[in-house]
Amino acid sequence: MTTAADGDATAAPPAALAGRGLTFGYPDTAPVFTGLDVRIAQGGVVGVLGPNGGGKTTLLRLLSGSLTPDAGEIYVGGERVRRGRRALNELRRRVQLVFQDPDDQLFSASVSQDVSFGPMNLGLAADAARERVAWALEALEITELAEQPTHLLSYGQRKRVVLAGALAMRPSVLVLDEPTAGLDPEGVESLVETLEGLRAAGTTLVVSTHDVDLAYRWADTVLLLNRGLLAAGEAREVLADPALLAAARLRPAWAPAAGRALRAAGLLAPGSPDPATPEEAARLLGGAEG
Amino acid sequence: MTTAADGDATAAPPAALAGRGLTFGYPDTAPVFTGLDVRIAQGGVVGVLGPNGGGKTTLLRLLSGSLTPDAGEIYVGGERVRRGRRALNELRRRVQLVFQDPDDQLFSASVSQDVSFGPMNLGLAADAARERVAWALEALEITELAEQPTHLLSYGQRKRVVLAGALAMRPSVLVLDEPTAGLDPEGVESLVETLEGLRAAGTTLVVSTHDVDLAYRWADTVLLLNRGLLAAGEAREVLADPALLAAARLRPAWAPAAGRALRAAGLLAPGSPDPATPEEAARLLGGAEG
Amino acid sequence: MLAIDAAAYASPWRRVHPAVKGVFFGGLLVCALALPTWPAAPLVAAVALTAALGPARVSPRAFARAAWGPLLFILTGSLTLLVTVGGPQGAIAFDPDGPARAAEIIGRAAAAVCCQLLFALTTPLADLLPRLTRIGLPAALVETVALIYRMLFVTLDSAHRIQTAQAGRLGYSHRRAWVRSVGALGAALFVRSYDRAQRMQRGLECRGYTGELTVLVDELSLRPAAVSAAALPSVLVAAATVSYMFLGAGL
Amino acid sequence: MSGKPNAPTAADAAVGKATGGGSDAAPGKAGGGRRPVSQETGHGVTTVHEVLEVGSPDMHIAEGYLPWQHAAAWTAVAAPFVAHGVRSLTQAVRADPDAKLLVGAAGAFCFVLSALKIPSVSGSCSHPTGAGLGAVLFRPPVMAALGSITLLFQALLLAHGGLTSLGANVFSMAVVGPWVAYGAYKLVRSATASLDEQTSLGGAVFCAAALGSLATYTVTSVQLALAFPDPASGFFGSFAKFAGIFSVTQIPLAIIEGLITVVIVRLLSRVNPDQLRRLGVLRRNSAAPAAGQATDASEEKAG
Ligand SMILES: Nc1ncnc2c1ncn2[C@@H]1O[C@H](COP(=O)(O)OP(=O)(O)OP(=O)(O)O)[C@@H](O)[C@H]1O
Ligand SMILES: Nc1ncnc2c1ncn2[C@@H]1O[C@H](COP(=O)(O)OP(=O)(O)OP(=O)(O)O)[C@@H](O)[C@H]1O
Ligand SMILES: [Mg+2]
Ligand SMILES: [Mg+2]
Repeated sequence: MTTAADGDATAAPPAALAGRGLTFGYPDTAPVFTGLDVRIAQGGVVGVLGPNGGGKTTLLRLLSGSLTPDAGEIYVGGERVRRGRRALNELRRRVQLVFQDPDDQLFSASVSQDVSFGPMNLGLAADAARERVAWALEALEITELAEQPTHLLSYGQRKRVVLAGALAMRPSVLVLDEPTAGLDPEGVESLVETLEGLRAAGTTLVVSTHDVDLAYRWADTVLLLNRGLLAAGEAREVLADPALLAAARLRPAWAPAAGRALRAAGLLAPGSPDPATPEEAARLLGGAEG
Repeated sequence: MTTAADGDATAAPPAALAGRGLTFGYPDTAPVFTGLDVRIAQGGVVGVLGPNGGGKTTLLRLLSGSLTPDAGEIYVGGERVRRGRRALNELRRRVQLVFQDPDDQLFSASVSQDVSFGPMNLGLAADAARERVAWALEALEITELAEQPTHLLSYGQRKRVVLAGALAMRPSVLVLDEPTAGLDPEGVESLVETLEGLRAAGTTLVVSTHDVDLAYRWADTVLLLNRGLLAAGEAREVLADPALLAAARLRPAWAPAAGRALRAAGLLAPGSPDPATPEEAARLLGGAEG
Repeated sequence: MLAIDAAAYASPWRRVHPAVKGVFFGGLLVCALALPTWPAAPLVAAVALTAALGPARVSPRAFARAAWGPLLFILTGSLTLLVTVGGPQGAIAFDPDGPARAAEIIGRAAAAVCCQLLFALTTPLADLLPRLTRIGLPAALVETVALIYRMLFVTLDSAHRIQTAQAGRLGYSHRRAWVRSVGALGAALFVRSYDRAQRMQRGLECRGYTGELTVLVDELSLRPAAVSAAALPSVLVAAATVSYMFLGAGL
Repeated sequence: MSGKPNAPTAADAAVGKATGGGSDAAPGKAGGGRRPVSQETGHGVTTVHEVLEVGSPDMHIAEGYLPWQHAAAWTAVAAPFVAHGVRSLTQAVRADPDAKLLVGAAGAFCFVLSALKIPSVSGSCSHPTGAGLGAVLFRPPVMAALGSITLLFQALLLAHGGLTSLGANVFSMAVVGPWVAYGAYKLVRSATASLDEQTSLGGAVFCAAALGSLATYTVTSVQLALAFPDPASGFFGSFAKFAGIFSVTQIPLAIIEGLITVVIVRLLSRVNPDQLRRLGVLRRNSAAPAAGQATDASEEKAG
């Protein structure tokens, strides 16, 4: 179990990203976090869950340098991020935040131009930038959209372009705010598959979502927020704990309930994992009934 | 089972809302619908489901008079809507559409002023309009927001204000485009409860959503769209049919799978309904294990 | 989103009729401008600040933050009064009368800024704008202004988010990138504004929009007694100033 | 404040191209281009690049700064322009109810545009006047109305400028600025009619925005000089003083505003050429090359 911000960089491999003692409040409001400790391990998928106004977006923005904490420190790959513009820009380069609404992040005329925005700001030569763009479009499987004007794309396509724009910065951590919101189940599936590809290539993913079932089957660890950290740990442990979920005003995932029912019916071996999807549960049931 | 647009107004009570032979395409694109027939029965909750780009928003806009079909007719309460401004305005009054993005429909900085817009357009006297506003705010449980400025409200609150604005027109049909998108489970629950109150008062609800589980437990009937009508019928029948769902690029709901597993385990009587929520499934399981 | 605006909605004086606040702060403003700066300006500032920090419970921090911008302008602008150019003493020389002149202008402007700010900090525009028809402005104009006020926050919100996204991709890390980013931001905002207008058009049509944005404006009772009471402080300030002048002249 | 802190040169006009997938625009090469240009502002939402720097120094004449006679006189001078603008606005709105929401959107756009931060000399920030872009897109009479509304909101929401000094600010920022910008735009446009559309448009827009911005601040200096003439050298000495303090620091700003406006208009001519044609900014017959490309792409997608 990942403990929240053990901060002990010598014992374990350094966290990909960590926050220690983070305190933050928007002007003229009560602080959202006081003394929050979080630790994002290298190479996994971290789900961030919590109710509306629980601070998911705020935490993601703090971790990616888009908000500056009132107190506390951010660590990237074990190094403390110093104050000042240069260190902040380095943090932003290594930790890329992708917002929920793609329209907030598409501001160029064409897809390839938009994806090149980050690499150009890094000061890359034209050739290197072009290469990055091609690579990022390839990774998101949208190479054929390169010359399209951004405003003619569908919502799902625009989400991918924005992701490509972030990926073109070659971040070590990709922070995604509700990437699956507004996508149909098939769109979610294909996005998750693509993101799995990035994870396999070594990128750490931090993903906020309202979808407990998605977090349950996809995330390795989760952070449960409700204006403060309620829990951090293995997704299958945290999201199966009704008391924790109630505190975060979330509903439990279906998968553990279905898994228990299937085990009770003897259709699933006692030690085996819960079904990931309703289809899988139906398949297990079908074997019994068919 | 509600058949799609039987159009036979003499046999059954007239449909609250119906479309016959609807054909519509956006300029310069292939038509989204050709000859679509739909029928919305009086007094129920109708779920509209389908993949991204499946035409949910388009259908809702056609039915509420916000788009004019290229061919075909709309019927409200059994009467055909004639061409022309006056008939269109009457349709819009009786069928209120609430958009997904509340900022598309909130034009005033004051909540009570905004809600009064519709009643004023109806030509009501100030007192009657004031009464309507108070009643609509009450029904949405946001009376205490009446004097708040719109731009300081949360997303969920703004959604409620728009709903109150639509309700203040006293429509017979309320058409909601993804009303639960972006809300946390508790927010969804409380919105559903509020909408149930409206349904109990006689309003017909047409609700588009990506959430199959929500439609399964809440909607009476569903329309399955994928650039055309795939199916229309009882929610529990249509959404338990894997072939139909696959055609609509949706995933099955969890509830029927869990219900079958519970029945297989003998924890649920054969004829009884599926559990509506994971909590309920867990409770049924808990009885067995505890 | 905007500090002054947010403070106005939280003000305990929010339910006071805008006309009453207008008479109160407007009267003081006229005193500050039209009467001799000494002693009118300090009197005006004292009365306005007492009212604001007392019964109107304006947060001193919010006030100070808002006052900082105009005060900076006033101070830098007044620096020029300390020197004289092209006179007999040479190209640039200290003006012995300068400090007195600068002090007078700073005093007058600071008092005036107090009145303006305190009005803004206690009067939400959502309450003020719809009432502007009462003073004879055309309804079409008032509706448009109120619409701009609402859309401004939506656009501002977009601007915030787009700019945050650009900063995340290092769009403001050096001057050239900055120019490019602000340009892209401006273009994106223009496109979105038009798009928003079209979508709002559709959204409002569903609510019966036919060109008029008529809404029900809450009646706030405007009692003549309240207006007279609001005018009283400025009358007193004026009286005090005039008597001070006469006494000063007499002595 | 260093002597010439990497004042943008004509070479920087290439930023327009830089968005185009990038020929030579490696930013690191731009001399001192990496010099920090923002301040870590300690207030407000604690991001580095807030759109709005609340309380930043600005060029709006503050409440009570002008003697009341001057304030009244400038209000009288500005009134006919504003009345004319408001009349054309309300007429447009009455003729076409759909126009109301467009005007609302345009007004909100003007306000937000003038609240954007742009890099200024000495590492501080300033705001664009928006006069140039507004005049090119919406024409000066409409800008007189929209600009006045923007200034009213700035006074009440941001404490930029005052209510009694509104007339003076309207005259400089919503009347003279847009008219000078529009004149410059028309002049350069007709002088470069033989050049290709993008070059002509870019040059005209740059001159419009830069001169509009400069004119605005020059008028502000004139207004202040008239109010506070120098004891020795009268109006001219005073004008020199105010221009020295305000107008000269505005020259780099005017250039930057010009460059930004070029970027905006170029992007718009690619993303939204139809809108620009409707507004009369792009010539009807000559589609911008990139616009043609966009149209091709859309046809491709539709087909
Ligand atoms: N720009 C802002 N200014 C002031 N308060 C804000 C701002 N953004 C968020 N907040 C407040 O901070 C708290 C945390 O908000 P945040 O957006 O981080 O929540 P969230 O978990 O992302 O919610 P959601 O599920 O709705 O996206 C909320 O109380 C919210 O009202
Ligand atoms: N304004 C428009 N102009 C042109 N085409 C449009 C427009 N709006 C929608 N479409 C197209 O019409 C089809 C149906 O879109 P619609 O928005 O109705 O789908 P939807 O089911 O609501 O999708 P989503 O789940 O993403 O909301 C899509 O192919 C879409 O690209
Ligand atoms: Mg969020
Ligand atoms: Mg839709």
